[in-house]
Amino acid sequence: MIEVLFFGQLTDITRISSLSLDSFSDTDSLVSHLQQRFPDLAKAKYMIAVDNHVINSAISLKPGSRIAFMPPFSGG
Amino acid sequence: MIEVLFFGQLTDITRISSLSLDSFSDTDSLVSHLQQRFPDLAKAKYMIAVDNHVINSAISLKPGSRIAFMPPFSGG
Amino acid sequence: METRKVRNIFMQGPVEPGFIAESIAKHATNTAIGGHSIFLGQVRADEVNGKKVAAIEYTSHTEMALEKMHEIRQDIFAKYPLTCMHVHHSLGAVRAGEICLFVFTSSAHRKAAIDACEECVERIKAELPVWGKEIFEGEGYQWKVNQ
Amino acid sequence: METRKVRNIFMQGPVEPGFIAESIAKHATNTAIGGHSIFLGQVRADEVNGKKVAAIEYTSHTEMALEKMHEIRQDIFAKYPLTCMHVHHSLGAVRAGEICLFVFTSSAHRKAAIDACEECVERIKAELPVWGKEIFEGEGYQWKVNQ
Repeated sequence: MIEVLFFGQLTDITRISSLSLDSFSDTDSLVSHLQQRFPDLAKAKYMIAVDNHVINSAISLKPGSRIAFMPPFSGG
Repeated sequence: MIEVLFFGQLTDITRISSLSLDSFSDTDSLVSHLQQRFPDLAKAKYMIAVDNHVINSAISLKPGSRIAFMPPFSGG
Repeated sequence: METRKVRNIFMQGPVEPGFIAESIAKHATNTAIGGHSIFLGQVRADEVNGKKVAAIEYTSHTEMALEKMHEIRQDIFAKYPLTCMHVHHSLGAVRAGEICLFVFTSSAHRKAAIDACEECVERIKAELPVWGKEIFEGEGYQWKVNQ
Repeated sequence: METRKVRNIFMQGPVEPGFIAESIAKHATNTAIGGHSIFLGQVRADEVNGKKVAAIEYTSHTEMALEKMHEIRQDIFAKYPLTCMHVHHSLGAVRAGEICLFVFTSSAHRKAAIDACEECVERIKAELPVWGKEIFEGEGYQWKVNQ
């Protein structure tokens, strides 16, 4: 199992803030799956963090990974 | 009459913080007078302000002028 | 002097002025400090298409934000001769006029505290996974965008 | 919004944290403000030839200082889009660990408040006719020198 988290305006698309899914081999296959389930995600601007680290290209996933989908930050 | 004010470490030399004097024609003649009265003033570092404005060269004095002798500022 | 462990920066609701005063007062015992620099973020009642922002509701990826804040803290302590640095960020609703961010740096001489405070604020806004939802008076909302 | 008359910046003794909190709290009604920048000067217990500074006693050429501060205020308001700016400087004795200077700027967006606050502090230190006498524990003193 992996844990998927959605933040900020992405929750307007997903209507949920977290999701438990069976493992995916890598982030690309996870993104494909999520875009089928939430089509508007394809148009959204976001970064992906795996286990609290932002990734710049696809990486492989392990069971237990936490994958966060994060729109541009707007704290402060 | 003119009013002469001393500030900061200059008061260690003059032992007074203000002084009323008969009018002097200009700041140079006032300074000469004060250096006779307080010899250590000649060695001290200071600026002169006449009626709240710092002067860069000698200016003439009018009765009622307030002349401030001010060592380097150290506020804050 | 300064422990470098991961610490919580988040608090529910606004940062109250009394909390800021207490934080300042605590530094009176550290007589090596010569200057403090403080930044406070306050929620603006911006108008958007005739609707007025009544509050911002903050959420965060908390665990990641705290790790990132720890990294920022270490970088800033490595760069500036600070005595201490404190950061508090609101979560949940903060109404217009209330304070949502409190950054507080101290040093022997003012320059370090001033520069570190500004750098810390910039990095917080750019790097912490925190989101603000601007709630309008009446109804509706929009997601805050940082400049 | 901001009256530009000459105002008093001097207060006897230290700036208390509670005073700072009140000053911050007053700004909650101005919901156009998005950021506050605060600088606090604190008296350091410096050691000089084995003697420790217990307090600084401040004196000023008050009338001239207030005129100069008015000029600084006008310059800074002309240069930065500020909502407001408050300055408080102690006169008389301020003990080590206590606060002797409080500069507080506010603006819609943070940059103006931050830059104006720093510039104001630099100008206060360089241009206001104020002097600090560092009183040592036990006996003796020396005159403060600004960097």
